Amino acid sequence: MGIRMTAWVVLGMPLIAAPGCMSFPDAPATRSLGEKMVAESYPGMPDSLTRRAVQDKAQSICSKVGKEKLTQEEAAEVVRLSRESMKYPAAGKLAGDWQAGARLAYAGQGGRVVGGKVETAKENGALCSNCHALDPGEVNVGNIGPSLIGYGAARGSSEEVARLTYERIYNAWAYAPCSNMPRLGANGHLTPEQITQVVAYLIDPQSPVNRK
Amino acid sequence: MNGKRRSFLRLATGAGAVAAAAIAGLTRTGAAWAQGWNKPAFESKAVADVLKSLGASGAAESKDIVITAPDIAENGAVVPVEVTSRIPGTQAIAIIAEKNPFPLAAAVELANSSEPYTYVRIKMGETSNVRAVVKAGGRFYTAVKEVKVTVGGCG
Amino acid sequence: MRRVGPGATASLFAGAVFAGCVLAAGAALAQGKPPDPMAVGRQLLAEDNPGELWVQRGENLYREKRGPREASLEACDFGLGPGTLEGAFTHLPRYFADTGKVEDLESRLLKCMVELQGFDRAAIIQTRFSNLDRASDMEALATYVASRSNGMKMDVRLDHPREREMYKAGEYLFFRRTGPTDFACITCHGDEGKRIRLQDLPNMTDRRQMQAVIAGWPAYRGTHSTVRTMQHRLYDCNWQMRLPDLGFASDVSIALTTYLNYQGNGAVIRVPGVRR
Amino acid sequence: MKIRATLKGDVADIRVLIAHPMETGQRKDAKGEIVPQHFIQSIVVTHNGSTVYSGQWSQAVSRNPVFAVRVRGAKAGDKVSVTWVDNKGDKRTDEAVVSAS
Repeated sequence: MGIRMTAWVVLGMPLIAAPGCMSFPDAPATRSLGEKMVAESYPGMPDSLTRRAVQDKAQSICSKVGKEKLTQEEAAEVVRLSRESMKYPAAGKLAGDWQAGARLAYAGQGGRVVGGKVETAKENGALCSNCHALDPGEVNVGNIGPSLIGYGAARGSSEEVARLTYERIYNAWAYAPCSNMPRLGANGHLTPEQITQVVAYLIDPQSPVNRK
Repeated sequence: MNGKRRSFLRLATGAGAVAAAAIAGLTRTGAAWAQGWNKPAFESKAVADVLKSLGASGAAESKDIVITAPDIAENGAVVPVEVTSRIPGTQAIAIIAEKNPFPLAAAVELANSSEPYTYVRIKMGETSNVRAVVKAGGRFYTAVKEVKVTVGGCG
Repeated sequence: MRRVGPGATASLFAGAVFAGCVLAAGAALAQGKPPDPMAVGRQLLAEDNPGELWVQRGENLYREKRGPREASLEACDFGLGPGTLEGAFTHLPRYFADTGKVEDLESRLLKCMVELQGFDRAAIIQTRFSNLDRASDMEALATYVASRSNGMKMDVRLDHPREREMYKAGEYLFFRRTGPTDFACITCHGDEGKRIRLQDLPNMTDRRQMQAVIAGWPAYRGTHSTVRTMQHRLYDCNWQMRLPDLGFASDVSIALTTYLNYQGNGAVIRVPGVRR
Repeated sequence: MKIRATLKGDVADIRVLIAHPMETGQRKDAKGEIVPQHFIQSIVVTHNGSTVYSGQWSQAVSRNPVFAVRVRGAKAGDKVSVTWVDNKGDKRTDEAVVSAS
């Protein structure tokens, strides 16, 4: 400590230096350092899990540091990759049981890892209420995403609305590249059938989301 | 502490004698406090039975009991509950979480020199009324406040 | 807790019986907002901190001769020389010449428990986090050592080139989206006034909010009934992101801590904090 | 245990932190076995030797309990003691001195 202090005082430098005054690794060096750290920071985990920490192409594009913006070309590439990822339920119907969707919408569990094992107890929740208001009667909801109260009341429950809603849950980045919304279907967190249930919860006129 | 105060928590049976004896041996005024844990009250599952075991059946609703607790608790494992009584001669305060499997959480006797106040953090399994029961001048008074218990964070 | 100003914790023993109520309601009215239904609970929980019990336990563990070598941790060097705890936490993470690495508080404790006391590294890592059935020495020790910088300002220096590498890597990782949720730290911690369900999320691009975070870790977490360290905070975020178990004292964890602590420089340390 | 007794006027605000698991008897451990009830049942606070708080608690009091009592007619230097006894018969007493705020 004494030596460090003295050095600064002798040089007449401020004691707290801003990062700008120092030399830092450049972006490519930082990136390779960061990726090396990721590769080494999940010791003892099976490959099936360490793979989760490896970025896919869209994630890599969407990881802008600081205030750096997505270019138009990058956004177009993310949309293209996302469209490519779309899969639909075998049964074809895109709006399922809204009551099952209601349960999923407020469920936050599923897919988490403890001690190298994925939690198994229940089916994966759809995580919606962590970030969105849905049923106006439920106060325990987040606001990272927009409020979805009245979603179906405003849009109707047509085939087109069901399809748009399904796709925005399956892979939101097809419509809003690099938005905060997880690509719940494309990433395998929800099955296509589960997504149809959430779609129904959002658009069904009987759903509390659309209750007047 | 007088005899009336003791009755609020007096144990009809002999259970809890170990605890009582241990306390009695450790405090200078132990003899006055050599009563055990109120097993019937603490093991009651219905609020009415808790009140009965405390001798507080028919307690009068009172606006002079102020319960300070969150409208929404972020964590049911730690719900802070503060009860203040403005009723003269307050001798004892009990805290009841009505929908807990065993509703009575705490029952406290206070000295004349103690403020008519108690504070403790309790667990609540679900959204429920928190009921305070106050014994003052040998009579019983009560008030409730609803506490909504939420699943926090990412669930 | 975050809605309670720093002054609130100082007014521990307000004589007015309804102080908690009045302060909370008053603040809400003054801002013309509806009263916060959680404010009363947050304020009451901030007033008494069971985490203080961990400071006591940590001090005992620090001084006691323990482990196969029957040594205390009093010769452990946290960067200001063996046995100097005052202010040491304010400069962590930092580069340590003896290991040739940038280390944080917990990685340094781990090193000393292994090298000075002779404990088994894997065994310490196994018990790094307590659960309801088992206490953690690491949590208590980290809380005690950090608390010896209470009242001082966080002051991560980045003097050494390796520290600057760690900082930049931490920044990169903070914005790096990955896993089944596509989350990066910035996803939840980059905007004003955001919540996950009802829990406020600090905007970590704002220095003052970052300082409020950094001032209070390790923290007593009511939901866990124990003190948690920054290593656990990062592990826990990783868990919610559906990533595999983040390695204890891994480079990812230390790089992120370097970035976060540097962003929080100037925070007045008040450890243990209180968190939901 | 940690006891803070601080004077405000002539009222001592006595606030107590206790390390105790307060097991409800409903929780399962990592092996899936029920953890038996283990909780503080009785708790007594004295001020200069006189009992000012005699509490009985259930398993619903939070883990690592926090509670408070306020006593009039106190002055700096007064002695405070806290004693708890749990359902297994374990007990503990700690003492503190009232300090000016």
